[in-house]
Parts: sequence; C-alpha cells; structure tokens
Amino acid sequence: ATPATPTGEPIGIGVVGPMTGWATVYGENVVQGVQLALDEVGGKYKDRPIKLYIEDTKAEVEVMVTKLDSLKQRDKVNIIIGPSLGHEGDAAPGWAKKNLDVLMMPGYAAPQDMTMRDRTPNIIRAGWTADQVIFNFGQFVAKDLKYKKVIVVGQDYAYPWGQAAGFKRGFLENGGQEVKTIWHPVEMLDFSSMMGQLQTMAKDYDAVMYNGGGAQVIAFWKQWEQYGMGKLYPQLLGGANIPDVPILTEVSESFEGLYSSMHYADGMDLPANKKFKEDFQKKFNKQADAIALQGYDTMKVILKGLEATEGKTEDIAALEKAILAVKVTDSPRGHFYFDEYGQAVQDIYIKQVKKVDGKLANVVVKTYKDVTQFGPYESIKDKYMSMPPDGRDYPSGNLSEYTADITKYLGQSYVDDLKKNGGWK
Amino acid sequence: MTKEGKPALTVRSLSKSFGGVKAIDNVSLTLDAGCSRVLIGPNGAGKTTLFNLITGEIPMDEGEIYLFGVDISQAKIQKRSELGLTRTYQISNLFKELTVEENLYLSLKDKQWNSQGDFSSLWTSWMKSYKRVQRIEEVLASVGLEGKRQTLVSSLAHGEQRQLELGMAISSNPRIIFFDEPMAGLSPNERVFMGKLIRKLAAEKIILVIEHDMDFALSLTDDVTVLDHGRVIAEGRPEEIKSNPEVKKIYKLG
Amino acid sequence: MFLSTFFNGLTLAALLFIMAIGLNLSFGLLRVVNLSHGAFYLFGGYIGLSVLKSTGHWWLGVLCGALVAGGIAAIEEIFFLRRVRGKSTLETLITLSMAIIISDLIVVIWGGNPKMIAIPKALKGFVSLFTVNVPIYNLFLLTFACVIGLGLWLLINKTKMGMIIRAGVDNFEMVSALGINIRLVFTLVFSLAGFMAGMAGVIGGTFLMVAPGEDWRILTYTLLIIIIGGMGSFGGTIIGSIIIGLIFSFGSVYVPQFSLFLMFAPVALTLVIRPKGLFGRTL
Amino acid sequence: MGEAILKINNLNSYYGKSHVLQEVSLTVNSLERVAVLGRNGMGKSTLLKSILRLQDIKVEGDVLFKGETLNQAKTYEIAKKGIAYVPQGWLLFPSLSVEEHLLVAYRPGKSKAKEWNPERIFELFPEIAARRKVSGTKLSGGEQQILAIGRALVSNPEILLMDEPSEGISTMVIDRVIDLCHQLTEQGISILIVEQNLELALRVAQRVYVLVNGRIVYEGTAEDFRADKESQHQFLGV
Amino acid sequence: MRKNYKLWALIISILLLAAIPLVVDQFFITMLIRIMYFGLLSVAFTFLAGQLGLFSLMVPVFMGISAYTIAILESKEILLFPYSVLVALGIILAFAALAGFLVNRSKEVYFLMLTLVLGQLVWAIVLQWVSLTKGTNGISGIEVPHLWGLGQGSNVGFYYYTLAVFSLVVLGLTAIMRSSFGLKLRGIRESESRMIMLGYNVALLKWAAFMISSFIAGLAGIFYVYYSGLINPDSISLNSANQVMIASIFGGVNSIIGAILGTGIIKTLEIVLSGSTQRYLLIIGILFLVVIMFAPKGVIDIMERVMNKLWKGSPYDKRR
Ligand SMILES: Nc1ncnc2c1ncn2[C@@H]1O[C@H](COP(=O)(O)OP(=O)(O)OP(=O)(O)O)[C@@H](O)[C@H]1O
Ligand SMILES: Nc1ncnc2c1ncn2[C@@H]1O[C@H](COP(=O)(O)OP(=O)(O)OP(=O)(O)O)[C@@H](O)[C@H]1O
Ligand SMILES: CC(C)C[C@H](N)C(=O)O
Ligand SMILES: [Mg+2]
Ligand SMILES: [Mg+2]
Repeated sequence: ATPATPTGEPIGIGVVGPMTGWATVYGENVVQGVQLALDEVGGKYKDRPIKLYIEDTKAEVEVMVTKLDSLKQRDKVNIIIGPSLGHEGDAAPGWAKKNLDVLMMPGYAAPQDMTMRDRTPNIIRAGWTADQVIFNFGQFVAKDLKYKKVIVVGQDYAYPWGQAAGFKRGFLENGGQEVKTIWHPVEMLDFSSMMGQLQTMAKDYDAVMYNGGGAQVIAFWKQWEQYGMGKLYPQLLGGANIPDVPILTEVSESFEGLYSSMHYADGMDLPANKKFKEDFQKKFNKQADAIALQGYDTMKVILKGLEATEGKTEDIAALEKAILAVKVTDSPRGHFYFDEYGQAVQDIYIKQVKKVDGKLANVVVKTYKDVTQFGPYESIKDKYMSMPPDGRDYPSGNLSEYTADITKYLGQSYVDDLKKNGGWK
Repeated sequence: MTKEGKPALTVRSLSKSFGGVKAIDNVSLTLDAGCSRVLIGPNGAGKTTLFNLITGEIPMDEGEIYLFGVDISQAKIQKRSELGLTRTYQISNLFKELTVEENLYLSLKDKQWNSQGDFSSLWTSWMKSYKRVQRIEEVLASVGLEGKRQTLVSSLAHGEQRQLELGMAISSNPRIIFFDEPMAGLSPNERVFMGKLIRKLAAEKIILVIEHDMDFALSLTDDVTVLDHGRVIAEGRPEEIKSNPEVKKIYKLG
Repeated sequence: MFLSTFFNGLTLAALLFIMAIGLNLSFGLLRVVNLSHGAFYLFGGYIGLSVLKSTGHWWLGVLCGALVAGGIAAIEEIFFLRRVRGKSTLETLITLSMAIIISDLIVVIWGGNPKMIAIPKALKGFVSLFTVNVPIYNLFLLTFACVIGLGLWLLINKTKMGMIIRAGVDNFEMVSALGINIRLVFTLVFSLAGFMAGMAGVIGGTFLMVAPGEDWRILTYTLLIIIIGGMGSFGGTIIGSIIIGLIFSFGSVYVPQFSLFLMFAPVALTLVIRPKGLFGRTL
Repeated sequence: MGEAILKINNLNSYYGKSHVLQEVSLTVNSLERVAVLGRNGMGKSTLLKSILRLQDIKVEGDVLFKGETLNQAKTYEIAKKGIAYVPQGWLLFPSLSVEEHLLVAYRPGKSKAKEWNPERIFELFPEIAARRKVSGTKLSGGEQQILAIGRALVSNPEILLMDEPSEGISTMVIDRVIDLCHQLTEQGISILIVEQNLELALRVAQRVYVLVNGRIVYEGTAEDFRADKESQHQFLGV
Repeated sequence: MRKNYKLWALIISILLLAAIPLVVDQFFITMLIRIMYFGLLSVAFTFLAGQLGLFSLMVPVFMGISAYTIAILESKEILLFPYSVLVALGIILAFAALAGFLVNRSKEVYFLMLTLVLGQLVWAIVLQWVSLTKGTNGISGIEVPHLWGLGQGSNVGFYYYTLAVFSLVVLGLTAIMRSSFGLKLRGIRESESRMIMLGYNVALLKWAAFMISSFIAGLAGIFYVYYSGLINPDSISLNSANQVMIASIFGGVNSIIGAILGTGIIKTLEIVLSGSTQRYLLIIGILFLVVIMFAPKGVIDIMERVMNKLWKGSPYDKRR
C-alpha cells in the first residue's frame, strides 16, 4: 500500500488576489505576508517543501473563478489563500460550494456573509469581517467621543456598506442619534465639491467619518486639508482602512488624531508585532501593514493545521477540523481562535493616528476583547441572521426607523434592554 | 428632339446655393423619353451640382423634379434609383478595397435581386449564378477590363478606374443614365472604344452627359444645353448653340 | 453652496482641459485614437513625484514629468506609430499596448500604493471670493489652463503648423510631395501631446493623487470631453471640459449615487443627435 | 537647351511583385518641356511617382536631379530640392480651404518679383479666387484641377511634374494652361507632363516619350511625332 | 475543394475540437470553454469590424445584458432555465434593435466613440442600480441548468453544448460573409454613398449587421453566466471592451478565425504567464507590439503565410 503522505512531495498552496492594476497592494502584500511566514519555517513542512502558486485575479471575479479553477485542476492545489477584495469575496462562496475538496482561506476579503449567511465549511477566515471590526467603533464614538450626529462618506460598494452598517448599529444602539450616509462612486475623480457640501452641513453634524480605501483616502484627505475642514469638524473618523500604513506614509502630520478601529494596529506594542514589522521591512524593504499581516497569520494557521493532520492535505475535511481548533496566541495582533462558522474571534482595537518616533502610526487607545463576527449579537445570532444582509441603505441611519427595524427582528425586549442599560453592556 | 414625346425627366426652376454662391439658379430642363442630351459649360458652371440635385445626393433649395411622371423632389435617393436612375461620378466613387468583379456584382441590380429584398439572398451563393456571371463578363468586355476581373480597384490605373466607373453605371440596366465627364482620363484609344459604347446607349436609353470634349459631345446627340454660373444660357441644336452670342462670349468663339 | 460647486466644477474642467486639449492634438489633428494618453498622464505624475521628493522643487517636477512623458510619446511615435501610419486599427492597438506596458511599468517602479504629491507652499491655502472659499491651487489650475489653451490656440490657428497637420492627416504622402517633412511634424505634435499629458499628470496628481488605475480613469473623462465637444475642435474642447466638469461637481453634490450615469447620459445623447459632437468638423 | 535637369537611367518599378516600369531612361533638359504619352495603365503615373518615391513602389535604377542622385532621398527632400507635382486625381485636402492649400505649399522663390505666391495664382485663375474659403474638395472638378496646379506652382519649383493636367478642365482653360506652360519655361521652370490629350501634349512639349507596357518605345521631338501618324496609331491607338 | 480549403479546414478543426475531451484533462476543457465564450465576443466584434469597418466597443455590453437578465431572473427566482434564456435573448434583440438604431448614423472613430459611451452608460446603470444588479458585487451563485449531460464534477457536457453553439455561429457567420449580404456590407464599408446611389437600403443593412453581432455577443453571455456562475459589472467595463478589441486585432480583424485565434492565444497566455510571473501584462503588451510590427494583419496572417509556404499554390488571397 502506498503511504498516505508521500515524503518529500511538495505541498501546493495557491494564493489568489489582485496582483496587477489599481488593487495591486491587496494581492501583493498578502503574498508577501505568506512568504514571510513560510520563511520562518524554512519554506517547508517537515521535509515537504511548500510550493506557492500565485495567481492574479486582475480584481475581476470572472478571472478569479478561472484562476481558482486552474489552481485546482491544473496545479492540483487543495489549499487556497484568497481572495482579497470585497466583490471577489462575495463571489467566492459560490465557487467554494462547488469545490468542497478545496479549502479556501480569504486573504483580506471582508464580506461578513462569506462566513455567515453564505457559509460553507471549506471557507475559514483568519481575518476580519467589515462589521466585526467596527461594531465597537460605533459604540466608542457614541459613548466615549459623545458625538450625536455623524456623516459617513463612503465608496458605493459592499465593503463600505458593511462598515457603515456595523457602525450604525454600534452608534445608534449606544446613544447616537443619526448617521447620514453619502455614497460616492467607487472611483471618485475629485472631492472638492463634496467639501463644499460638508461645509454647509457642519452646523448640523458633529463629525465626519470617511469610509473608503486606498487612493480615494488620499484624494479625500487632500481636499479636506485644502478646504480647511479641520476648523469645522473635530478630527476625522475613519473606516478600518483609512489610516492604512501606505496612506500614513503619504499624508501630512495634520492627519494625526484620526480615530478608527480594526483587528490590528501597526503601532501595537507586542513583541510579536515588533518582530513581524522588522522582518518584513528587512525582507521586502517596505513597511508591513494589516494586509501583509493577514497573509502572514493565515499561512501560520495553515501550518498549524498541517501539523495537526501531519501534512495530510488530501483530506480536506480533517484539515478544516484541525484548523478550526487552532488557537493562536502569538500573532502580531494578539490572539484569536475560530467560531463554529469558521470566522476568527479576536480583539478589536480602537486606534488613533499618533506620531511615534517621528512617524505617523496607529496606536491602540482602547481594546474590546474577544469579539465574534456577530459582535454584541453573539447570543442572539439566529435573530441577527434573520435580518436582511447589509446594504447601501440598510440598516437605516435614522434613529426611529432603526429602532423600529430592530424591534421587528430582535424583539421589543432587546430594545428595552438597550434603553435600560443606556447601550450595550 | 422628341421621339416619343413623353417627358422622362422634368426639372422645374431648380435652385441651390452654397454659402453665397448660387451653384444652380432657377434651372428648368426636360428630357423626353428616348432622347439624350449633352450638358456643357465652363468649369464651375453647376453641371455636377445639377446631377447631384436630381439624384438626390444633395438636397435642393427650391424647385421640382419629376422622373417618369413621378414627383421625386423630396424622394430618397433609393427611390430615385429604383425608378431606374443611375449615374457615374466625375471623381471616381468606387469600392476601392473590393475587386473589379465584386464592384460589378454590387452594381448589378437585376429584378430578382430587388424583388427578393436584401436578406433572402443571405445564404444563396448568388455570385455563381450563371446569368450574373454572364452579365459581368459582358460588362467587363464592353468597358475593356477583361483582364482585370480579380484585381483590387485600388491597384487599377486611373484610366482603368474611369472605365470601371462606366461599367458600374451600365451593368444595372438602368432606364436613365447620367454621365459626368465619362471621357476624362481615358486615352485616345479608349475614348474611341467607350465613345462607341455611349453612343450605343444613347440610342437605346435616356442619357444625360456632361462633357468638355465638344467633338465627342456633339457626336452623341443633337440636343445641347449650356450652363453658366448656374443658369441655362442656351438650349438647342449645335448650330444654334454655336451662334448664340452668350455662348460665343464664354467659349471665346470667333 | 451653488457658487462653490460651480467653482469646483470649473477647476476640474481646467484640469481636464489640459488633458483633453493634448488628447485632441493627437486625436483631432493626427486622427490617432491615442489610448496611451492616460498612461502618459500617470507616468508624468509619478516622475514629478520622484523629482519633487529628491530635489524638493515642484516646478522642476512639473517640467521633468512633462519632458519624460513627451519623450515616451516621441519614442512611441518614432518606433511604432510611424510604421503603421493611417491604419487606424493598428494605431489604436499600438497605443493600447503602450498603455498596458506603461501602466504595468508604473507598478514595477513605484509599487501599487497610492501616493500624494504635496502642494507647493506658495499655492497652499485658500482665499475668499464672493463669499466662498476657493483654494489657491484651484485658482492656479484655472489660470494655467487658460495660458496653455491660449498658447496652443495660437500655435494651431496662427501658424502654418496647424494647416500642415490637417493636410497631413488628409493625405500624408501628398504633403511630403510638397516638400514638407510631415513625419517630423507628426512626431513633434505627438510628443507635444505627450508633454501636455505629462504636465497634466503632475499638476493633476497634485490636485488629486497618483495611483495605479488613475490613467484609465482620467482617460475616460478626457475621452468624454472630446466626444462631446467634437474631435479636432478647439472650442469644443473648452465647452466639453466645462460641461463635464460641471456635471461632475453638481452630480456629486446633489445625486452622488447617480453621478456616473449623469456623466454618460448627456454624452450619449449628444452623440446620437450630433454624431460628430457639438463642434465636430465635417470632414 | 541647357544640360539635363532631370535624368532617369534604367528605372525599374514594382508594385509588390508586378513589374510596372522596365528599364525606363528619360531626360529632361533645363528649360525644356517634355511629354510622356501612353495608353491607360501603361505606367505613366508610376513613372512620376517613382521620381518622387511615392506610395509603396519599389524603385530600382538612378534618378538624377541637376546631376545629384535622388536614390536615397525621402519624398519631402526630393520635393524640397525643387520638384513640384500635380497628381492625377488632384489629391486635395478636405480639411483645408482653397487659400490654405496655397499657403501650406507656398515656398518663397528666389526673387520676390517673379515668384509664384497665392495672390498671383488667384490673379491667374479668378475662378478659384472667388472660392478662397471653401474646402478644396468641395470645388467643382475643373476648379480642383486648377487648384492642384496652383498648389504646385507656389512652391516655386525648378521642374514641374504634371499628371494629366487637362482632366476635368474645359477647353478655354486648357488654352490658358498651355500658355502658362510656355510662360513657365521662360521663367526658368522645366516641365515633365503626362498627358492623354495628344493635342495638348504636342502643343506644350518640345520632346515626347511614349510608354507602352512600362517600356519607352518612342522618343523624339514633338514635331516628328505629330507628323508620324503611324507611331501615333501604333502606340496610342489614335 | 481547393477553392474552399478554408471551409474544409474549419470543419476539420471543429471535428478535432469535438474529439478533444477524449484525450485531455478537466483544466484544458475549462480553458477551451472559456476561450469559446470569449471567442464569441471577438467574433461578434470582428464581424462588424471586418465587414463594415465599424469598431464596436459595446460588444461586451450585450454579453452583460443577457448574462444579467439570466442572473437576475434566476437569483430572484422569477423565471428558471429555459425561460430565462429565452427572455434574455429577447431582451438582447430589443436592446440591440434600439442601440443599432442609435448608432446607425455614426461612422469611423465616431462610431467607436459612441459605442464606448453607450457601453459606459450601461455600465454606469448596472453599477448604480444596486437594487436590481447588486452594484459592484455582481450576482453570483447561478447554477448550471439540469440538462442532459450537464452535472456536477465534469465539464465535458458543458463543453459540447458550447462547442455546438460556437460552431454554428462560426459556420453561420462564414456563410453570411460569403453571401451577398456580406458583400453588400463590404460595399458599405468602402463607399456608403455609392451603395445608397445603387439603391440599397444601407441603414437597414447596417442595422441588421449590428443585430447579428449583438445577438452573438448575447449568446456568449449565456455561456458565460452559466459557466462562471456569476456576473459582475467588470464584465462590461471599458477594460473588457478593450480586451475584445485587442484579441480581435491581434488575431486578425478581417477574419473570424483570426479573432478566435487571437482570443485563444491571449487567454492562454494569461493563464500560462500569470502563474509564472507577475509582470505578464508587460510581456503581453510587448508581444502585441512585436506582432503588430511584423504581422500587421494579425496572427492569422502569419499562419496563412506559413500555410502558403507549406502548401504551394494554395489560393492565399492577399485581398483580405
Ligand atoms: N459642396 C459644395 N460646397 C460649396 N460649394 C460648392 C459645393 N459643390 C459645388 N460647389 C461650387 O458650386 C459651383 C458649381 O460646381 P459644380 O461641381 O456643379 O461645377 P461643374 O459645372 O460640374 O464644373 P466642372 O466642369 O469643373 O466639374 C462651383 O463653383 C463649386 O465651387
Ligand atoms: N497601387 C497599385 N498596386 C498595384 N498595381 C498598380 C497600382 N497602381 C497602378 N497599378 C498598375 O500599374 C500599371 C500602371 O499604372 P499607372 O497608374 O502608372 O498607369 P497610367 O499609365 O498612369 O494610366 P492612366 O492613364 O490610366 O492614368 C497598371 O496596370 C495598374 O493596374
Ligand atoms: C479594498 C479593501 C478595502 C478591501 C476590503 N478588504 C474588502 O474586503 O472588501
Ligand atoms: Mg463637374
Ligand atoms: Mg495615370
């Protein structure tokens, strides 16, 4: 009989993500994170070299599906890291459900339904969901910053919708009064007109949260500064991606003070983080960020899974089981483990941009422990899932409409509890 | 001169100006069935413009046009063509990147073709139809392009293109043909040859010819119209024309 | 708010105008559907950024960005476009290939992260005009566009150059037969277009940002302008820029969700009614 | 008669594989008017195009202009040396007005007084003077021919190559063109003319060449050829 | 036989394609299916470009419309398989009829531009009409219909369905191009004014050609949505239109086979190169330049030249 694990045979792992075009960072950095994690183990598991198959999705889902097919059919890969973008993530479960013999671990993609309403056992995410990292930010803005009315300006697509939804829940259930959303096309040419609008709204609203990513942040920030918006509003609030490391290296010092939240902050004071950042800088000659970290952590989880199954990548079900049982304690972002849906349960950090050693960095100002993808709804997750998925205008940002909606789905008692406690416990 | 007496083409007080220039100024003209006519006049007199107006390629400012009794003043070009009107162009307007043969196929509009409409022939390998092939060969022979059947029009010499231009006009068996300087660009030899062809057509059909070559023009027909500055300045038989003082003046005839 | 939106629309129009007038040089005059114009823009922008970072001189950055983009355009013209002159399909494909190559080179050289070009000190801040705050940089952009526009207008309409170019497009060989080195003229014009794009890249990159993908985005808007204004029409480019600039700024204030639709619908309508754009020349 | 201004030795021209001109040798002396005759498709236009290196014609053999070889020169260099061309089919520019056609081609002559400039063309041909602002290709056929001749003249060439200048123009204008040709040689411009109109050709030219199937089959003075009815019949089918 | 050697070559290649699943693995078949549905797009493009000389940048839009129709109908469970496809085809024809009417007067670059803008307009609508199309996310999870031979695990069945339609389209178009209809279109390409003078209904002919092209693109959409299981605004973006144009010109814009060849080569390269280098766009870009420089008529031209060398006397037709 042939041995189940032929020694010396390479283990193939696919990585898909955008490697060219406007979204290059989201693919490239994941790959680099993965490579760094592999370096730490000498590029192999026991005596089996780990071979990476890197495929470009060009940020297009049809291409992604083709690349997934070729990884599986041509390269005979059983484990795939990726995808990294929201719309890719939305389409991925469709493919995963048809290919149950492949384990998929999203790189940086954050749609919550990947591991919630669209769940399939072969998707396990060591990363984040758009809502998970921001529920508490809403709470923080309402309770700690004490803002009542906030404008959320965002890119018009699923990931910012998810963030806005999570934020609305946290904010409106903890004393906030209104969240006004302004959606702009994913690629907005110029924000100066929007500044004019924000100027006139300044008398009615307390703060602005920008809820986009990448180049748009820079374009937004540029006009924000040009128009002297800092005089009309307090410091900007940001969606999770706003103060990404690549952005911090570009913007000026007046960016200081911006609040946001995520499951990682580059300025975190953990030895593992220090080492990660140093190693990354040394290897790739650029600063590490959350995207790279995601690749890094995911690869490490896979390695742990391999250890538990002794390298049997053929039996995906066993590997999945092993990975779900993994508890990571030494990640640069702290610790995390998986819920039964395959989503990481982790600490969420409220971070603020501050100057550290003369450079802007995200520093943790508050930590919420062991947040699941359901956040405060962990105990009533079935009710939560019965609500419609996040949308452009769902849930509503108007307090009374919002309350009516949660009364309908979560019950009167839930609303009463909120009132009684003045928010979440 | 009237042979049958029924007018085939009637143009009444036609006018057209381009910007400030009156290219055609109140022109009236009748062409009787079975008759042919020559149109002469100095450069820029408005001869080509008159053709363009009658074929409908440019819209007129004022006037009326009747073709075989039908009012076509505002009709589409297609309609005019259906009534049996064809023309040649002074500046060749051929299908340059098609072969000589293909050019002729396109201009062959026999009955069958029209009654079937544009799409029924979608699947038929109609080019090979015996009748059509024969007709193409006839036309090629009559304009002297036998050897050039498969040649791309863009690699024909200028004179050869002029020959094809004529072939295009006659192949569809029209009832009335307008020739715009058919002899231009032809060598003396070809002139003789094509002259015969046009003379034959003049006898069979109704033709209207613009020509600077007087000898040839007057050998075609006895009906002459002289145009100058957009106006008809004389009409009649060659002798009458030659003795007309205005014509004398512009042609500097003794 | 109406007034400020209006001003912002004009500013955007000014930036787009600098792009569009360059594209219209190659498009309207040389009849080359130059899809690499956006790539010239972005490449110029990145060059400007690098120069600024290493020397600290913004103006030097503008100049270098423009020169490098112009140089690439010249190379594209001399080595590729020239050989397929007049075959519009091939010209288009060449410019498309160049655009792809340059886009990818940008990622290789500068990486995939978006970058910001700092506004030079002298142009920072804002002034109050008719009750609205107008950033100085916006005023600068407007002035700059006017200067460029005037210069080009003089070049095209008041020198023999314009005539030569138009004639060259109509019949390349016949112009050579008149004793004019039309190849050189075309190379110069194409490089000038590249030069303008590179310059717009630095100036626009400072106004917006530079990031992979910007090339196509800017190109699309620029194309819209030329389509609406009419190819080869100078006045059309001005009007087109203003229309697009205003639609964009008002759209993004009043109906941001439909701003894209608002952008394309009027252009499509214009083309259906006037297939050659508002001021397109009938050729 | 001065020495040769244009000399062609053993010229062979090909369109792709088709060998159109074969061993053509021809001379135009300074201040001479020479005509090339031949039936349609014999290679007359190809000859002029070969001198100017137009189109994708493969040319072998020598072309000398004032003793200087043109073999390596580009079209615009050749034209700049003082060769002007009136093409068959006129090749006007749709986007240029009549006036612009003349302006774009204008190159100042050696003496201001005798040079051809747009104004002088307009004086000579009032029929196009009235249409200055109109696009060149909107003119009537004959007017276009006139404009094409004018465009060639304003470059103040030393030799003028004309390809069937009589096409499209009326008899009165033909007379003027013939006069013009005589006047030009007096002013120092030599002429090489390709013509179908035998009458015109013989009135203009001092010497004629006849092309048949790409070869020169006859060379002689115009008077001789006028008298030689047999050659006329044999080569031109008159 | 000799005169029709291209037709025979075509039929033989189709037969060969039909035999392929017997010898190759799943992945190869996946690739072929993909090449075929993208190939249909290039064919649709080439038909207009080659016959009429009109470059349409809205070819992918028609693919998108049929794919979206099916996706919306099926994901909202309004209509299921055979009916959804029928409705999609109907909608395609309706859209094509309208668009064909709108673009009818445009020519040359102006046609290219108008189709670009109309394409972008549809793209903008799809992107921003979120309640219907789900915006940038697109619609995913569309199931392959339960037909004979189609099922989980193997894509051979799907391959044969695609091949059947693909071959029909290619043969049909070849027939159209050889028919009088094709010649008339080429006549319009060369001189519209003369065609009108000859009495043809030029507007109708152009419109019909546009309908045919759009219908083919619509067919591609059906295979696209069922095979990939999703549809997303990216598929109808300007970039997709560019890709179709590139593939067609690369292969040879005057020949259907050329267009398919171009698509095949590019899609294959994408897969092969992108696995080994991240800079494959650079390589592909350079490759285009090289091909254009040495074979301006596209890859098909190289093929034909080689064929000509190998098989002396084959009627290599330098006309097209
Ligand atoms: N589309 C146009 N736009 C402006 N002017 C035009 C146009 N077409 C013709 N003309 C002018 O109208 C006048 C008549 O032109 P037309 O072509 O009818 O002359 P013609 O009698 O055919 O002359 P020829 O014998 O030289 O061909 C000319 O002066 C010409 O310049
Ligand atoms: N572009 C071309 N490609 C291929 N063959 C050509 C091309 N142009 C001309 N020919 C061929 O070359 C021969 C000579 O053509 P050319 O134009 O020189 O004749 P020509 O003597 O000027 O005739 P014409 O009096 O009709 O103007 C002709 O047989 C013609 O078919
Ligand atoms: C572009 C990024 C902000 C993508 C984000 N991680 C997502 O899932 O959508
Ligand atoms: Mg005329
Ligand atoms: Mg000739």
